Amino acid sequence: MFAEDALELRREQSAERNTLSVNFGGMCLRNPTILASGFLGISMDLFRRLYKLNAGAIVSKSISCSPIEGYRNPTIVSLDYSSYLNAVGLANPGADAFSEEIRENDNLPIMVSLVGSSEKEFPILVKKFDRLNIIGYEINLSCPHVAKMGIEVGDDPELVYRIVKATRLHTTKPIFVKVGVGNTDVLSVASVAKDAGADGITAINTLRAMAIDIDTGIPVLANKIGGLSGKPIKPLAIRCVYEITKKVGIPVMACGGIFDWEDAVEAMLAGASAVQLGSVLATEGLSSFHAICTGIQAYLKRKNAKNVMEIIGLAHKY
Amino acid sequence: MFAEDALELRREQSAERNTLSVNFGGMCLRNPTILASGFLGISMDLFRRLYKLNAGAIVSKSISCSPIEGYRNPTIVSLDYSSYLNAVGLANPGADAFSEEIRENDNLPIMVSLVGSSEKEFPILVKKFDRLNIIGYEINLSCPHVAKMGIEVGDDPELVYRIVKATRLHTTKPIFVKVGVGNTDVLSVASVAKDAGADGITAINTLRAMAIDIDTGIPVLANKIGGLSGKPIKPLAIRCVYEITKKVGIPVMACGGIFDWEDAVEAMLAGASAVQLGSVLATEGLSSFHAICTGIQAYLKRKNAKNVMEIIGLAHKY
Amino acid sequence: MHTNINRLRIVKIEKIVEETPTVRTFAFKDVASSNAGAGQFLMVWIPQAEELPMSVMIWHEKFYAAVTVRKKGYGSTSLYNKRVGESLGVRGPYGNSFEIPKNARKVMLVGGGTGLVPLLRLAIHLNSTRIDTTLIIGAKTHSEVFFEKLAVKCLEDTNHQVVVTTEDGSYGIKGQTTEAMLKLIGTERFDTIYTCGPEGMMKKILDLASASLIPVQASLERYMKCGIGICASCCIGDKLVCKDGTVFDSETLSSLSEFGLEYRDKSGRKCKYL
Amino acid sequence: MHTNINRLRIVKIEKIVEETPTVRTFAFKDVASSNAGAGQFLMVWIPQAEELPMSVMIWHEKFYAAVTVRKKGYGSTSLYNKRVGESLGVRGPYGNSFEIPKNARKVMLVGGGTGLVPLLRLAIHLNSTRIDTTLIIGAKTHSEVFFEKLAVKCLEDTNHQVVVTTEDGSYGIKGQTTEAMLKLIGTERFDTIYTCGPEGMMKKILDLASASLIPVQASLERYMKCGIGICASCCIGDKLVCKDGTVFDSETLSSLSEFGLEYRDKSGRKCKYL
Ligand SMILES: Cc1cc2nc3c(=O)[nH]c(=O)nc-3n(C[C@H](O)[C@H](O)[C@H](O)COP(=O)(O)OP(=O)(O)OC[C@H]3O[C@@H](n4cnc5c(N)ncnc54)[C@H](O)[C@@H]3O)c2cc1C
Ligand SMILES: Cc1cc2nc3c(=O)[nH]c(=O)nc-3n(C[C@H](O)[C@H](O)[C@H](O)COP(=O)(O)OP(=O)(O)OC[C@H]3O[C@@H](n4cnc5c(N)ncnc54)[C@H](O)[C@@H]3O)c2cc1C
Ligand SMILES: Cc1cc2nc3c(=O)[nH]c(=O)nc-3n(C[C@H](O)[C@H](O)[C@H](O)COP(=O)(O)O)c2cc1C
Ligand SMILES: Cc1cc2nc3c(=O)[nH]c(=O)nc-3n(C[C@H](O)[C@H](O)[C@H](O)COP(=O)(O)O)c2cc1C
Ligand code: FES
Ligand code: FES
Repeated sequence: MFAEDALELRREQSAERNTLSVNFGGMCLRNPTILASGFLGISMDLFRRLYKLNAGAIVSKSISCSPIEGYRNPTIVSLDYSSYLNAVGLANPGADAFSEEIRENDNLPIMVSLVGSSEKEFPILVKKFDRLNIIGYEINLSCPHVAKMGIEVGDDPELVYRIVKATRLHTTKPIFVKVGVGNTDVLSVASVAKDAGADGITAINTLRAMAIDIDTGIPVLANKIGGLSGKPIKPLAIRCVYEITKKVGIPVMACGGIFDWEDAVEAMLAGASAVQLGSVLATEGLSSFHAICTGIQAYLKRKNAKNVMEIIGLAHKY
Repeated sequence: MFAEDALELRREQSAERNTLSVNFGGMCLRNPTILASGFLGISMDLFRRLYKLNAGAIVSKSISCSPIEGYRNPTIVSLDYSSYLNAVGLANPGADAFSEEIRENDNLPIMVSLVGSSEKEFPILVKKFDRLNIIGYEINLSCPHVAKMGIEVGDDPELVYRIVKATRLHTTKPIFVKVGVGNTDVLSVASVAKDAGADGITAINTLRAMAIDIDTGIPVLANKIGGLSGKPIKPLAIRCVYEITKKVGIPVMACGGIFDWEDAVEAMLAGASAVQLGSVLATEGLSSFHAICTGIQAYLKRKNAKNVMEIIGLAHKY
Repeated sequence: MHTNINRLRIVKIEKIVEETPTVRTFAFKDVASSNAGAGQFLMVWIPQAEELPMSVMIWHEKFYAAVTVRKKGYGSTSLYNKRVGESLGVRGPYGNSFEIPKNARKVMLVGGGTGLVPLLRLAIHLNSTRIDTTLIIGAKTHSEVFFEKLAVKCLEDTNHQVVVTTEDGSYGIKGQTTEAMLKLIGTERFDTIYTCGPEGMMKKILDLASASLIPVQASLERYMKCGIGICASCCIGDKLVCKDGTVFDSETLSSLSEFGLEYRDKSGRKCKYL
Repeated sequence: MHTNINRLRIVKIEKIVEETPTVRTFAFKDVASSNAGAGQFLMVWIPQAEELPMSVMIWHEKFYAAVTVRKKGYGSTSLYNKRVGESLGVRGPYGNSFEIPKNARKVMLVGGGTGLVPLLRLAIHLNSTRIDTTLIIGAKTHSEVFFEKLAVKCLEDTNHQVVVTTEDGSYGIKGQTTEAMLKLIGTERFDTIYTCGPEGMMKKILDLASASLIPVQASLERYMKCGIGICASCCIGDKLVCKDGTVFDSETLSSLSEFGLEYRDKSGRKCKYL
């Protein structure tokens, strides 16, 4: 390759990077495709692989103060239409092991997802991670299948306020709060989180759901009830993103059923600053980040947009 | 046909009828497949056609005191995977016109779905219908896209109590309360409804959701936000049926994504006394009632069950 | 992959034809629509305005279809005002189609206004099967007559006759379509009469044709929301116009006591036709 | 319709074979499983008890497959105690398979215990392609040796040699599989060595074979939840055993610093092999 070609190529690549780069809630990402929490989120080696494959950022598995073994298998059940029911029970290596895992991170844009059952645990967690090279936190207030953690917390706006506030006091890094559709109004949880100092919202988590095997009559998940993810929940995620960005006015990462560039664009038109990819990885594999970036880029070109941020929230005008 | 054959056939038919007949919440139905509210629910002529096609019972469109024109089109949008987003805005002919419509009903098992915004309206509605030949009421507390009606009502357990209580005082016919997954705990709404004297619960209604056309950036429904129905919501319906029947202990009609006999059996194993069919009618047409009945019957035969009620709630043992 | 005709397809308006001062035809590329049967309709989304059922109009380019709209209220006027290059959403085509009986040798088509749209699509089928065709086009006055030349072109390969009636006599035969029809069935034998237009006219045609034992197929209109047979807003008797229709035969029409008399409004209440 | 291998399929246990006092094989009809590649596994649901990854065992009847389980903890014992007529759920088969290099003329298979399961499926392929095959079966003691006769039968159409080693010398050659292997590769040329069994053994095989420049393919085990590449519970380095594996080649194995040394427990923490 001639020197000029190499230069040209580099120019093109950096143009691409500029087209897709996003800037929201105190974070600056090379592109808006982010690994959702709970997917491959425990191994630094895997994070490196995902980053090479174009992930704009990575959210870790939700980490608790102590390690959690999680529920007995089956913990993950495939349903039709690229959807999954899971009750892993927040299995995670715990804050000590995970901070060890990512200790040597230098340049990967990692967000650590935090989970706990009271406002006391979050400052403890933040202390383990705040001096590491991470770009922010996601607080998981919406795991639908572990009592006293996740959704039962997210359903109590006062507790949400205290948790976010307590976390805010111990870090200057961006804090995103992950909300779910369940028993409380997502809008009120989002605005409480905003008031407490959150920089953004992730919407949505899985929804409490169930599947029973009709041959044996037995609920398939060992935990019986789990969380539904994948294609079916996209219209709910789009609605939450739209309502939160429009009515609460806070940056939102869309999560839930984002499977292709069309979904990603729909979420961003609804108001999302970025999209998280989860279940799609089971169906389409790790190349999804790249495929979605390429698709968004072509869309932007057709629409004569210079940067993807131009399309964020366009649907609000209607 | 010889006389004996005819007799035999009749015996078989009545055996079939006995196999599928269900008895719950003060209602006795020839089979557990019921037309869900909002589907074809305004015309006596259509009710007759549906009954001939094997519907076990029919729930009317939700009827309000005055007629409602509903929202501008598009009011119903098809999404992938046999799912639909609707915001018809509770369009209905009103109590006067609808009581006129069903005035001459003699033997069709019709339930009237009632919708209103305060506890004062329900007694008024009941007075219009209670002397007609209907088998009961369904109170729609969960329409996700009309402010001050439906879900905003269902999200307020105190108001739910007052509405059910007020209705209870004015009728001895069975009252079912239709709940949705949204901003309040379905379990608490169900148990409040039970306390107020409801005979059963219908679970679930559509879920607040949205779709945006990425070509134009415009939300497709005229009302922007609507309710998601169809296949994607089945795992949520199964979970609600299971939890309500197990924890609240009240008869439940399953509604949401029931498309085939397997879905119907799954719902009944979860605890449902009957299943309501809605979106399936768009995909499979009016023959769904018959097809599902036939499928359930074959299942019961394989499982050596004499009557479908034997399988209700079997999954609770696990 | 098999396309799901229920999913909205965004199409670009490529050509617009002025048919009369209040009627325009909008052409767009859409394979599914181009294959529609005569009598089938699309649900046409006019972004930010309305969604309306529209019969699928023929178009001479391959893979293309069109809709012909008369400017009336908010929805139809929003559509009417669209320009070349703007987008519409379409889903469908929905509903059944006119049927051509096996032994048909001579048929009559009676329509007026945008009711001609399904009849033109039918004309093309009749043309290719060389069935003698008489088309009666009705209008109030000369300026409202359209599709006459196009109709002749659609029928060029078969024996045909295109008759225009105007109520004020400003063009063609003075009077209503039913008068012209009555005259024709008095002298010639027609195997079937196809009609689409104002329901009062179709009802009259059914009555007249039944008296002469000529079977009728009529394409009906009703208020429509879903187009897919779930909302019942389009119901007439125990039939759904969007799914069991739009085309019904004499027998069904005779059994529908509402036909020509009553329809349901947006709320579902029965109303009388004026 | 294309079956989605991720959806649970309920199968009935039709035959049970006692392999040793602690190992049983369960046969069932399932077309997708019967077509599994050598090295692929099923996620096997034992209702009300567990779901476990299990290599797909061969079975002589068409459209049938099997799993061979060693009774160990709660999950495997629940499976071990199942009777004929009872149901299991299966999904998959998942993962990649052993590859037979184009020019391979002579290969070695080394396994022990249930690690023989994928090797037997491989043996059938080798048999049909007439590749010289040496199989080393390792066990602690005579009573734990199984699949020997079956292995011979699987290889009957090709040049083959089945060697059994027991650590206590109660049957076959005394010692470990790696000792027998070392002897053989000292005297004959093998194109590839395939292995499945305890990770310490496989690591030793990799080291010995690498010293002799013989490529190795090893089928690994890790704790598994999803089987479909999303939960990372099966990760080793930047690889997912359920999706990138279960079979890895020498080059990949050498790059995985955890191989033979570390695994992750249910919570995801790294632990050392004893
Ligand atoms: C199967 C079918 C095919 C049709 N084909 C054509 C066609 O090819 N060309 C054409 O110009 N018109 C056609 N129409 C009529 C068209 O759908 C509209 O009714 C008409 O354009 C008036 O719309 P509007 O919004 O301006 O009405 P408004 O002035 O806003 O309302 C007047 C009346 O229009 C009717 N209308 C409004 N919305 C609908 C709706 N969603 N469904 C049915 N009727 C409605 C109602 O009767 C209403 O009372 C067809 C209707 C049907 C049912
Ligand atoms: C790809 C693959 C193929 C396998 N094939 C076979 C086979 O053909 N025959 C056979 O007997 N065993 C096989 N195993 C091992 C099997 O899955 C179980 O690990 C073993 O049966 C012990 O199960 P248990 O529940 O009794 O374990 P326990 O005694 O409850 O736990 C002991 C250990 O078993 C392992 N284990 C438990 N659950 C799982 C799980 N979900 N995934 C992986 N390991 C687990 C863990 O290391 C655990 O620490 C295979 C494993 C893998 C990953
Ligand atoms: C197996 C599995 C594990 C998950 N674990 C977590 C978790 O630890 N923390 C969290 O916030 N969300 C978790 N989620 C939820 C996802 O992050 C995401 O919100 C959800 O799957 C919806 O996105 P999707 O439809 O793209 O999968 C998990 C989901 C799955 C399927
Ligand atoms: C077009 C449409 C109209 C509906 N109207 C009503 C209604 O009036 N009252 C009501 O209780 N539910 C209404 N529903 C909700 C359905 O009764 C049902 O709860 C929902 O569609 C889920 O069931 P399904 O997945 O089988 O469609 C409506 C649903 C649709 C799609
Ligand atoms: S338009 Fe909805 S049923 Fe016909
Ligand atoms: S078992 Fe989940 S990624 Fe391999």
